[in-house]
Amino acid sequence: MAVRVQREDFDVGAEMAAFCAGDTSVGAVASFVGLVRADKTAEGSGAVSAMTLEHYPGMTERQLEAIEADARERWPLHDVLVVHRYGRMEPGERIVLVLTASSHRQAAFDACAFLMDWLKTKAPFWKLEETPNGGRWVDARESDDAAAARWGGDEG
Amino acid sequence: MAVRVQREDFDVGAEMAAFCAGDTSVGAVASFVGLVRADKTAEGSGAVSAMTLEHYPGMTERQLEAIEADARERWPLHDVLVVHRYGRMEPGERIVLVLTASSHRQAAFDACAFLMDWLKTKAPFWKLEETPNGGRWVDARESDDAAAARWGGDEG
Amino acid sequence: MKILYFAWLRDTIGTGHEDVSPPAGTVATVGDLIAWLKDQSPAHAKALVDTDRLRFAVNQDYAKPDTPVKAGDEIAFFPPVTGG
Amino acid sequence: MKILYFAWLRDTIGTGHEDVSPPAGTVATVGDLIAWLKDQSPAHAKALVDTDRLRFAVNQDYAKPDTPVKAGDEIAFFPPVTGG
Repeated sequence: MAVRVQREDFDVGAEMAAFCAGDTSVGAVASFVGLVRADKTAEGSGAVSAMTLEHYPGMTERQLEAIEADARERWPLHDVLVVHRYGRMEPGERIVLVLTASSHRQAAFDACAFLMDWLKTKAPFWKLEETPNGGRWVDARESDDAAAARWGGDEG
Repeated sequence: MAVRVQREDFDVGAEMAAFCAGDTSVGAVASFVGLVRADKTAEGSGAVSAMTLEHYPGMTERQLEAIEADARERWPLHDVLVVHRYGRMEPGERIVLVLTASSHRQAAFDACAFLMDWLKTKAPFWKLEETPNGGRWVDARESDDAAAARWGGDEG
Repeated sequence: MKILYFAWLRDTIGTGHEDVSPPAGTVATVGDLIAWLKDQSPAHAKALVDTDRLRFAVNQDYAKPDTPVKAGDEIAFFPPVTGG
Repeated sequence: MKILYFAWLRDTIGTGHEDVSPPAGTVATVGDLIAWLKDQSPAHAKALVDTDRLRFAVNQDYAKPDTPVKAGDEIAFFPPVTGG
Protein backbone atom coordinates (compact mmCIF):
# COMPACT_ATOMS: atom_id res chain seq x y z
CA MET A 1 0.00 0.00 0.00
CA ALA A 2 1.71 3.11 -1.17
CA VAL A 3 0.29 6.41 -2.30
CA ARG A 4 2.36 9.57 -2.40
CA VAL A 5 1.44 13.15 -3.27
CA GLN A 6 4.50 15.32 -3.66
CA ARG A 7 5.83 18.49 -5.28
CA GLU A 8 9.18 17.02 -6.35
CA ASP A 9 9.82 14.81 -9.38
CA PHE A 10 10.14 11.03 -9.01
CA ASP A 11 12.75 8.60 -10.39
CA VAL A 12 10.92 5.87 -12.30
CA GLY A 13 13.92 3.53 -12.32
CA ALA A 14 14.49 3.86 -8.58
CA GLU A 15 10.79 3.43 -7.82
CA MET A 16 10.62 0.34 -10.00
CA ALA A 17 13.79 -1.14 -8.53
CA ALA A 18 12.37 -0.82 -5.01
CA PHE A 19 8.93 -2.04 -6.08
CA CYS A 20 8.23 -5.57 -4.80
CA ALA A 21 11.97 -6.27 -4.76
CA GLY A 22 12.70 -9.85 -3.75
CA ASP A 23 9.13 -11.08 -4.26
CA THR A 24 9.69 -13.96 -6.69
CA SER A 25 5.97 -14.62 -7.06
CA VAL A 26 5.63 -11.45 -9.16
CA GLY A 27 5.66 -12.22 -12.88
CA ALA A 28 4.35 -8.95 -14.26
CA VAL A 29 4.88 -5.27 -13.51
CA ALA A 30 2.85 -2.75 -15.48
CA SER A 31 3.50 0.96 -15.25
CA PHE A 32 2.13 4.24 -16.47
CA VAL A 33 3.81 7.63 -16.52
CA GLY A 34 1.79 10.73 -17.39
CA LEU A 35 3.69 13.74 -18.73
CA VAL A 36 2.94 17.40 -19.41
CA ARG A 37 2.26 17.83 -23.13
CA ALA A 38 3.19 21.07 -24.86
CA ASP A 39 0.18 20.73 -27.19
CA LYS A 40 -2.31 19.91 -24.49
CA THR A 41 -4.74 22.76 -24.92
CA ALA A 42 -7.84 21.80 -26.86
CA GLU A 43 -9.23 25.24 -27.58
CA GLY A 44 -6.60 26.45 -30.00
CA SER A 45 -5.35 29.00 -27.50
CA GLY A 46 -1.76 28.19 -28.37
CA ALA A 47 0.91 25.95 -26.97
CA VAL A 48 1.04 25.27 -23.25
CA SER A 49 4.21 26.72 -21.73
CA ALA A 50 3.61 25.18 -18.29
CA MET A 51 0.87 23.99 -16.01
CA THR A 52 0.20 24.14 -12.31
CA LEU A 53 -1.48 21.24 -10.60
CA GLU A 54 -3.52 22.23 -7.59
CA HIS A 55 -4.75 19.60 -5.16
CA TYR A 56 -6.76 19.23 -1.96
CA PRO A 57 -4.26 18.16 0.69
CA GLY A 58 -5.68 15.40 2.82
CA MET A 59 -8.57 14.51 0.56
CA THR A 60 -6.22 13.72 -2.32
CA GLU A 61 -4.30 11.10 -0.33
CA ARG A 62 -7.56 9.76 1.07
CA GLN A 63 -9.09 9.32 -2.39
CA LEU A 64 -5.95 7.77 -3.87
CA GLU A 65 -5.87 5.28 -1.00
CA ALA A 66 -9.53 4.44 -1.60
CA ILE A 67 -8.87 3.91 -5.32
CA GLU A 68 -5.88 1.72 -4.53
CA ALA A 69 -7.91 -0.36 -2.06
CA ASP A 70 -10.55 -0.82 -4.73
CA ALA A 71 -7.97 -2.04 -7.26
CA ARG A 72 -6.65 -4.54 -4.73
CA GLU A 73 -10.15 -5.92 -4.24
CA ARG A 74 -10.65 -6.34 -7.98
CA TRP A 75 -7.31 -7.94 -8.92
CA PRO A 76 -4.78 -10.16 -7.15
CA LEU A 77 -2.04 -7.54 -6.81
CA HIS A 78 1.24 -8.10 -5.03
CA ASP A 79 1.98 -4.41 -4.84
CA VAL A 80 0.72 -1.04 -6.01
CA LEU A 81 2.38 2.37 -6.10
CA VAL A 82 0.77 5.68 -7.03
CA VAL A 83 2.87 8.86 -7.04
CA HIS A 84 1.20 12.10 -8.12
CA ARG A 85 2.86 15.48 -8.22
CA TYR A 86 1.40 18.94 -7.63
CA GLY A 87 2.77 22.42 -8.30
CA ARG A 88 4.18 23.96 -11.48
CA MET A 89 5.50 21.70 -14.25
CA GLU A 90 6.80 22.36 -17.75
CA PRO A 91 6.20 20.28 -20.89
CA GLY A 92 8.03 16.96 -20.74
CA GLU A 93 7.89 16.79 -16.94
CA ARG A 94 6.41 13.72 -15.26
CA ILE A 95 3.07 14.24 -13.46
CA VAL A 96 2.01 10.81 -12.29
CA LEU A 97 3.38 7.29 -11.88
CA VAL A 98 1.33 4.14 -11.36
CA LEU A 99 2.98 0.75 -10.81
CA THR A 100 1.14 -2.55 -10.40
CA ALA A 101 2.59 -6.01 -9.76
CA SER A 102 0.81 -9.32 -10.17
CA SER A 103 1.54 -12.93 -11.00
CA HIS A 104 0.09 -12.50 -14.49
CA ARG A 105 0.20 -9.71 -17.00
CA GLN A 106 -3.54 -9.18 -17.56
CA ALA A 107 -4.17 -8.32 -13.91
CA ALA A 108 -1.20 -5.95 -13.86
CA PHE A 109 -2.31 -4.20 -17.08
CA ASP A 110 -5.97 -3.94 -16.08
CA ALA A 111 -5.24 -2.66 -12.58
CA CYS A 112 -2.85 -0.04 -13.95
CA ALA A 113 -5.41 1.24 -16.48
CA PHE A 114 -8.15 1.17 -13.83
CA LEU A 115 -6.05 3.20 -11.38
CA MET A 116 -5.38 5.85 -14.03
CA ASP A 117 -9.03 6.00 -15.13
CA TRP A 118 -10.31 6.40 -11.58
CA LEU A 119 -7.56 8.76 -10.56
CA LYS A 120 -8.52 10.96 -13.52
CA THR A 121 -12.13 11.20 -12.34
CA LYS A 122 -11.87 10.97 -8.54
CA ALA A 123 -8.57 12.29 -7.24
CA PRO A 124 -8.95 16.01 -6.40
CA PHE A 125 -6.38 17.61 -8.70
CA TRP A 126 -6.98 20.54 -11.03
CA LYS A 127 -4.81 21.69 -13.91
CA LEU A 128 -4.18 25.36 -14.63
CA GLU A 129 -2.52 25.78 -18.03
CA GLU A 130 -0.28 28.72 -18.86
CA THR A 131 -0.95 29.71 -22.47
CA PRO A 132 -0.04 32.76 -24.57
CA ASN A 133 -3.52 34.03 -23.67
CA GLY A 134 -3.04 33.60 -19.93
CA GLY A 135 -3.99 31.00 -17.35
CA ARG A 136 -6.78 28.59 -18.12
CA TRP A 137 -8.37 25.94 -15.91
CA VAL A 138 -8.56 22.68 -17.86
CA ASP A 139 -12.09 21.32 -18.28
CA ALA A 140 -12.84 17.75 -17.29
CA ARG A 141 -13.19 15.48 -20.31
CA GLU A 142 -16.21 13.32 -20.96
CA SER A 143 -13.88 10.68 -22.38
CA ASP A 144 -12.33 10.34 -18.92
CA ASP A 145 -15.74 9.78 -17.36
CA ALA A 146 -16.47 7.15 -20.02
CA ALA A 147 -13.12 5.45 -19.40
CA ALA A 148 -13.82 5.27 -15.67
CA ALA A 149 -17.40 4.09 -16.19
CA ARG A 150 -16.32 0.98 -18.10
CA TRP A 151 -15.01 -0.53 -14.84
CA GLY A 152 -18.46 -0.32 -13.22
CA GLY A 153 -19.25 0.08 -9.53
CA ASP A 154 -18.40 3.78 -9.40
CA GLU A 155 -19.50 4.87 -5.94
CA GLY A 156 -17.97 8.35 -6.19
CA MET B 1 11.63 1.76 -33.94
CA ALA B 2 13.62 -0.26 -31.49
CA VAL B 3 13.70 -3.99 -30.86
CA ARG B 4 16.55 -5.66 -28.99
CA VAL B 5 17.24 -9.32 -28.22
CA GLN B 6 20.04 -9.70 -25.72
CA ARG B 7 21.50 -12.01 -23.09
CA GLU B 8 22.28 -9.28 -20.54
CA ASP B 9 19.82 -7.64 -18.16
CA PHE B 10 18.35 -4.21 -18.95
CA ASP B 11 17.99 -1.10 -16.78
CA VAL B 12 14.35 -0.02 -16.82
CA GLY B 13 15.09 3.45 -15.45
CA ALA B 14 17.80 4.12 -18.03
CA GLU B 15 15.66 2.77 -20.88
CA MET B 16 12.74 4.91 -19.79
CA ALA B 17 14.89 8.02 -19.35
CA ALA B 18 16.19 7.66 -22.92
CA PHE B 19 12.76 6.80 -24.31
CA CYS B 20 11.30 9.65 -26.36
CA ALA B 21 13.36 12.12 -24.32
CA GLY B 22 12.63 15.70 -25.32
CA ASP B 23 9.44 14.88 -27.24
CA THR B 24 6.95 17.17 -25.52
CA SER B 25 4.03 15.81 -27.52
CA VAL B 26 4.16 12.58 -25.49
CA GLY B 27 1.62 12.59 -22.69
CA ALA B 28 1.60 8.91 -21.78
CA VAL B 29 4.22 6.19 -21.42
CA ALA B 30 3.03 2.68 -20.60
CA SER B 31 5.44 -0.09 -19.74
CA PHE B 32 5.48 -3.76 -18.99
CA VAL B 33 8.21 -5.83 -17.36
CA GLY B 34 7.96 -9.63 -17.29
CA LEU B 35 9.90 -11.46 -14.58
CA VAL B 36 10.84 -15.05 -13.82
CA ARG B 37 8.46 -16.44 -11.20
CA ALA B 38 9.64 -19.03 -8.69
CA ASP B 39 6.19 -20.65 -8.70
CA LYS B 40 5.78 -20.71 -12.44
CA THR B 41 5.41 -24.45 -13.02
CA ALA B 42 1.81 -25.52 -13.51
CA GLU B 43 2.21 -29.28 -13.09
CA GLY B 44 3.06 -29.39 -9.39
CA SER B 45 6.59 -30.51 -10.19
CA GLY B 46 7.98 -28.18 -7.54
CA ALA B 47 9.40 -24.69 -7.50
CA VAL B 48 11.31 -23.39 -10.50
CA SER B 49 14.94 -22.74 -9.57
CA ALA B 50 15.80 -21.13 -12.91
CA MET B 51 14.81 -21.08 -16.53
CA THR B 52 16.62 -20.87 -19.83
CA LEU B 53 15.11 -18.93 -22.70
CA GLU B 54 16.07 -20.26 -26.10
CA HIS B 55 15.40 -18.22 -29.21
CA TYR B 56 15.80 -18.33 -32.98
CA PRO B 57 18.43 -15.68 -33.78
CA GLY B 58 17.40 -13.68 -36.81
CA MET B 59 13.77 -14.76 -36.89
CA THR B 60 13.20 -13.44 -33.36
CA GLU B 61 14.28 -9.91 -34.28
CA ARG B 62 12.35 -10.15 -37.54
CA GLN B 63 9.13 -11.16 -35.79
CA LEU B 64 9.49 -8.55 -33.06
CA GLU B 65 9.98 -5.88 -35.71
CA ALA B 66 6.86 -7.09 -37.54
CA ILE B 67 4.84 -6.98 -34.31
CA GLU B 68 6.12 -3.50 -33.56
CA ALA B 69 5.23 -2.30 -37.07
CA ASP B 70 1.75 -3.71 -36.60
CA ALA B 71 1.31 -1.86 -33.31
CA ARG B 72 2.39 1.38 -34.97
CA GLU B 73 -0.25 0.90 -37.66
CA ARG B 74 -2.98 0.35 -35.08
CA TRP B 75 -2.19 3.19 -32.65
CA PRO B 76 -0.65 6.66 -32.96
CA LEU B 77 2.60 5.86 -31.17
CA HIS B 78 5.46 8.29 -30.73
CA ASP B 79 7.90 5.57 -29.80
CA VAL B 80 8.09 1.86 -29.01
CA LEU B 81 10.81 -0.21 -27.35
CA VAL B 82 10.88 -3.99 -26.98
CA VAL B 83 13.80 -5.63 -25.17
CA HIS B 84 13.72 -9.41 -24.72
CA ARG B 85 16.41 -11.48 -23.05
CA TYR B 86 17.54 -15.03 -23.76
CA GLY B 87 19.76 -17.42 -21.79
CA ARG B 88 19.56 -18.60 -18.18
CA MET B 89 17.64 -16.51 -15.63
CA GLU B 90 16.75 -17.04 -11.99
CA PRO B 91 13.48 -16.14 -10.21
CA GLY B 92 13.09 -12.38 -9.88
CA GLU B 93 15.14 -11.63 -12.98
CA ARG B 94 13.67 -9.47 -15.73
CA ILE B 95 12.84 -11.25 -19.01
CA VAL B 96 11.13 -8.66 -21.18
CA LEU B 97 10.49 -4.91 -21.33
CA VAL B 98 7.92 -3.18 -23.51
CA LEU B 99 7.60 0.63 -23.59
CA THR B 100 5.02 2.58 -25.56
CA ALA B 101 4.58 6.34 -25.85
CA SER B 102 1.55 8.19 -27.15
CA SER B 103 -0.27 11.46 -26.71
CA HIS B 104 -3.01 9.75 -24.74
CA ARG B 105 -3.03 6.98 -22.19
CA GLN B 106 -5.46 4.58 -23.84
CA ALA B 107 -3.30 4.18 -26.95
CA ALA B 108 -0.19 3.67 -24.82
CA PHE B 109 -1.92 1.05 -22.62
CA ASP B 110 -3.53 -0.82 -25.50
CA ALA B 111 -0.38 -0.92 -27.62
CA CYS B 112 1.66 -2.18 -24.66
CA ALA B 113 -0.82 -4.99 -23.94
CA PHE B 114 -1.05 -5.84 -27.65
CA LEU B 115 2.73 -6.07 -28.00
CA MET B 116 2.93 -8.45 -25.03
CA ASP B 117 0.03 -10.60 -26.28
CA TRP B 118 1.49 -10.95 -29.76
CA LEU B 119 5.03 -11.38 -28.54
CA LYS B 120 3.78 -14.27 -26.37
CA THR B 121 2.29 -16.06 -29.36
CA LYS B 122 4.57 -15.06 -32.26
CA ALA B 123 8.10 -14.30 -31.11
CA PRO B 124 10.21 -17.48 -31.33
CA PHE B 125 11.29 -17.96 -27.73
CA TRP B 126 11.01 -21.16 -25.71
CA LYS B 127 11.28 -21.58 -21.96
CA LEU B 128 13.07 -24.52 -20.36
CA GLU B 129 12.36 -24.63 -16.62
CA GLU B 130 14.76 -26.17 -14.11
CA THR B 131 12.69 -28.00 -11.48
CA PRO B 132 13.58 -30.51 -8.74
CA ASN B 133 12.51 -33.17 -11.27
CA GLY B 134 14.78 -31.90 -14.04
CA GLY B 135 14.42 -29.66 -17.08
CA ARG B 136 10.97 -29.16 -18.55
CA TRP B 137 9.94 -27.31 -21.70
CA VAL B 138 7.05 -25.00 -20.87
CA ASP B 139 3.87 -25.67 -22.85
CA ALA B 140 2.19 -22.85 -24.72
CA ARG B 141 -0.95 -21.64 -22.93
CA GLU B 142 -4.34 -21.42 -24.58
CA SER B 143 -4.99 -18.27 -22.56
CA ASP B 144 -2.14 -16.60 -24.45
CA ASP B 145 -3.69 -17.55 -27.79
CA ALA B 146 -7.01 -16.15 -26.59
CA ALA B 147 -5.36 -12.94 -25.41
CA ALA B 148 -3.70 -12.46 -28.79
CA ALA B 149 -6.89 -13.33 -30.71
CA ARG B 150 -8.87 -10.50 -29.10
CA TRP B 151 -6.87 -7.98 -31.16
CA GLY B 152 -8.00 -9.61 -34.42
CA GLY B 153 -6.17 -9.67 -37.73
CA ASP B 154 -3.67 -12.33 -36.69
CA GLU B 155 -1.81 -13.16 -39.87
CA GLY B 156 0.81 -15.33 -38.16
CA MET C 1 -18.04 25.18 9.35
CA LYS C 2 -14.78 25.34 7.44
CA ILE C 3 -15.42 25.99 3.75
CA LEU C 4 -12.79 25.32 1.07
CA TYR C 5 -12.80 26.41 -2.59
CA PHE C 6 -10.49 25.05 -5.30
CA ALA C 7 -9.48 25.91 -8.88
CA TRP C 8 -11.77 28.43 -10.64
CA LEU C 9 -14.19 28.51 -7.72
CA ARG C 10 -11.44 29.98 -5.56
CA ASP C 11 -10.56 32.48 -8.29
CA THR C 12 -14.21 33.56 -8.64
CA ILE C 13 -14.95 33.81 -4.92
CA GLY C 14 -11.59 35.41 -4.18
CA THR C 15 -10.57 33.17 -1.29
CA GLY C 16 -9.62 29.51 -0.81
CA HIS C 17 -11.17 29.11 2.60
CA GLU C 18 -13.56 30.77 5.00
CA ASP C 19 -15.20 29.90 8.28
CA VAL C 20 -18.96 30.34 8.30
CA SER C 21 -21.63 29.98 10.95
CA PRO C 22 -25.09 29.94 9.36
CA PRO C 23 -27.91 30.77 11.79
CA ALA C 24 -29.15 27.75 13.72
CA GLY C 25 -31.78 25.79 11.82
CA THR C 26 -31.01 27.16 8.35
CA VAL C 27 -28.38 24.69 7.06
CA ALA C 28 -28.83 20.92 7.49
CA THR C 29 -27.45 19.68 4.15
CA VAL C 30 -24.91 20.57 1.48
CA GLY C 31 -27.79 21.87 -0.61
CA ASP C 32 -28.90 24.17 2.21
CA LEU C 33 -25.31 25.38 2.58
CA ILE C 34 -25.02 26.21 -1.12
CA ALA C 35 -28.26 28.20 -0.99
CA TRP C 36 -27.07 30.09 2.09
CA LEU C 37 -23.58 30.78 0.63
CA LYS C 38 -25.05 32.17 -2.60
CA ASP C 39 -26.68 34.94 -0.53
CA GLN C 40 -23.37 35.98 1.02
CA SER C 41 -21.97 37.91 -1.98
CA PRO C 42 -22.38 38.30 -5.75
CA ALA C 43 -19.10 36.38 -6.18
CA HIS C 44 -20.48 33.45 -4.18
CA ALA C 45 -23.68 33.55 -6.20
CA LYS C 46 -21.72 33.49 -9.46
CA ALA C 47 -19.36 30.68 -8.42
CA LEU C 48 -22.11 28.43 -7.07
CA VAL C 49 -24.87 29.10 -9.61
CA ASP C 50 -24.51 25.91 -11.66
CA THR C 51 -24.46 22.88 -9.37
CA ASP C 52 -23.94 20.57 -12.36
CA ARG C 53 -20.47 22.06 -12.73
CA LEU C 54 -19.74 21.64 -9.02
CA ARG C 55 -18.39 18.79 -6.97
CA PHE C 56 -18.43 18.87 -3.17
CA ALA C 57 -16.91 16.97 -0.31
CA VAL C 58 -17.81 16.78 3.37
CA ASN C 59 -14.89 15.95 5.61
CA GLN C 60 -12.86 14.89 2.53
CA ASP C 61 -15.38 12.41 1.16
CA TYR C 62 -17.45 13.09 -1.96
CA ALA C 63 -20.91 14.31 -1.01
CA LYS C 64 -24.31 14.96 -2.59
CA PRO C 65 -26.76 17.85 -2.17
CA ASP C 66 -28.64 15.90 0.50
CA THR C 67 -25.51 14.97 2.48
CA PRO C 68 -25.93 16.29 6.07
CA VAL C 69 -23.58 18.99 7.36
CA LYS C 70 -23.06 20.29 10.87
CA ALA C 71 -20.91 22.73 12.80
CA GLY C 72 -17.24 21.71 12.73
CA ASP C 73 -17.43 19.98 9.33
CA GLU C 74 -14.95 20.70 6.52
CA ILE C 75 -16.92 21.29 3.35
CA ALA C 76 -15.16 21.74 -0.01
CA PHE C 77 -16.46 23.01 -3.35
CA PHE C 78 -14.56 22.42 -6.58
CA PRO C 79 -14.94 21.71 -10.30
CA PRO C 80 -14.75 18.19 -11.78
CA VAL C 81 -11.20 16.97 -11.28
CA THR C 82 -8.54 17.08 -14.01
CA GLY C 83 -5.45 15.39 -12.61
CA GLY C 84 -3.38 12.52 -13.94
CA MET D 1 18.24 -26.99 -47.46
CA LYS D 2 19.29 -25.84 -44.00
CA ILE D 3 17.02 -27.37 -41.34
CA LEU D 4 16.80 -25.96 -37.80
CA TYR D 5 15.18 -27.53 -34.74
CA PHE D 6 14.38 -25.72 -31.48
CA ALA D 7 13.35 -26.60 -27.91
CA TRP D 8 12.12 -30.18 -27.41
CA LEU D 9 12.33 -30.94 -31.13
CA ARG D 10 16.08 -30.44 -30.95
CA ASP D 11 16.28 -32.61 -27.83
CA THR D 12 14.29 -35.38 -29.50
CA ILE D 13 16.11 -35.30 -32.83
CA GLY D 14 19.48 -34.87 -31.16
CA THR D 15 20.71 -31.94 -33.24
CA GLY D 16 19.80 -28.29 -33.69
CA HIS D 17 20.61 -28.08 -37.40
CA GLU D 18 21.32 -30.27 -40.36
CA ASP D 19 21.78 -29.77 -44.09
CA VAL D 20 19.62 -32.01 -46.21
CA SER D 21 19.31 -32.56 -49.96
CA PRO D 22 16.15 -34.53 -50.72
CA PRO D 23 16.19 -36.22 -54.17
CA ALA D 24 15.03 -33.93 -56.95
CA GLY D 25 11.26 -33.90 -57.36
CA THR D 26 10.37 -35.29 -53.92
CA VAL D 27 10.06 -32.13 -51.81
CA ALA D 28 8.16 -29.08 -53.10
CA THR D 29 6.47 -27.93 -49.87
CA VAL D 30 6.96 -27.89 -46.10
CA GLY D 31 4.53 -30.83 -45.91
CA ASP D 32 6.65 -32.81 -48.37
CA LEU D 33 9.75 -32.00 -46.35
CA ILE D 34 8.15 -33.21 -43.10
CA ALA D 35 7.17 -36.50 -44.76
CA TRP D 36 10.68 -36.95 -46.15
CA LEU D 37 12.39 -36.07 -42.83
CA LYS D 38 10.22 -38.55 -40.88
CA ASP D 39 11.79 -41.33 -42.99
CA GLN D 40 15.32 -40.31 -42.08
CA SER D 41 15.41 -41.77 -38.54
CA PRO D 42 13.11 -42.98 -35.74
CA ALA D 43 13.99 -39.78 -33.81
CA HIS D 44 12.84 -37.63 -36.72
CA ALA D 45 9.66 -39.67 -36.99
CA LYS D 46 8.95 -39.22 -33.28
CA ALA D 47 9.68 -35.48 -33.22
CA LEU D 48 7.62 -34.70 -36.32
CA VAL D 49 4.70 -37.10 -35.81
CA ASP D 50 2.14 -34.57 -34.54
CA THR D 51 2.01 -31.58 -36.88
CA ASP D 52 -0.59 -29.90 -34.62
CA ARG D 53 2.15 -29.48 -32.03
CA LEU D 54 4.60 -28.11 -34.60
CA ARG D 55 5.25 -24.66 -35.92
CA PHE D 56 7.47 -24.05 -38.94
CA ALA D 57 9.19 -21.17 -40.63
CA VAL D 58 10.67 -20.82 -44.10
CA ASN D 59 13.45 -18.25 -44.30
CA GLN D 60 12.41 -16.89 -40.89
CA ASP D 61 8.75 -16.29 -41.73
CA TYR D 62 5.95 -18.44 -40.36
CA ALA D 63 4.90 -21.04 -42.93
CA LYS D 64 2.13 -23.56 -43.57
CA PRO D 65 2.26 -27.16 -44.81
CA ASP D 66 1.67 -25.98 -48.38
CA THR D 67 4.37 -23.27 -48.27
CA PRO D 68 6.87 -23.97 -51.10
CA VAL D 69 10.47 -24.84 -50.24
CA LYS D 70 13.51 -25.08 -52.46
CA ALA D 71 17.24 -25.72 -52.30
CA GLY D 72 19.02 -23.04 -50.26
CA ASP D 73 16.04 -22.28 -48.02
CA GLU D 74 16.33 -22.14 -44.22
CA ILE D 75 13.49 -24.19 -42.75
CA ALA D 76 12.88 -24.30 -39.00
CA PHE D 77 10.71 -26.62 -36.89
CA PHE D 78 9.74 -25.75 -33.35
CA PRO D 79 6.94 -26.00 -30.75
CA PRO D 80 4.44 -23.19 -30.11
CA VAL D 81 6.38 -20.28 -28.63
CA THR D 82 6.51 -19.53 -24.89
CA GLY D 83 8.48 -16.32 -24.48
CA GLY D 84 7.58 -13.09 -22.75
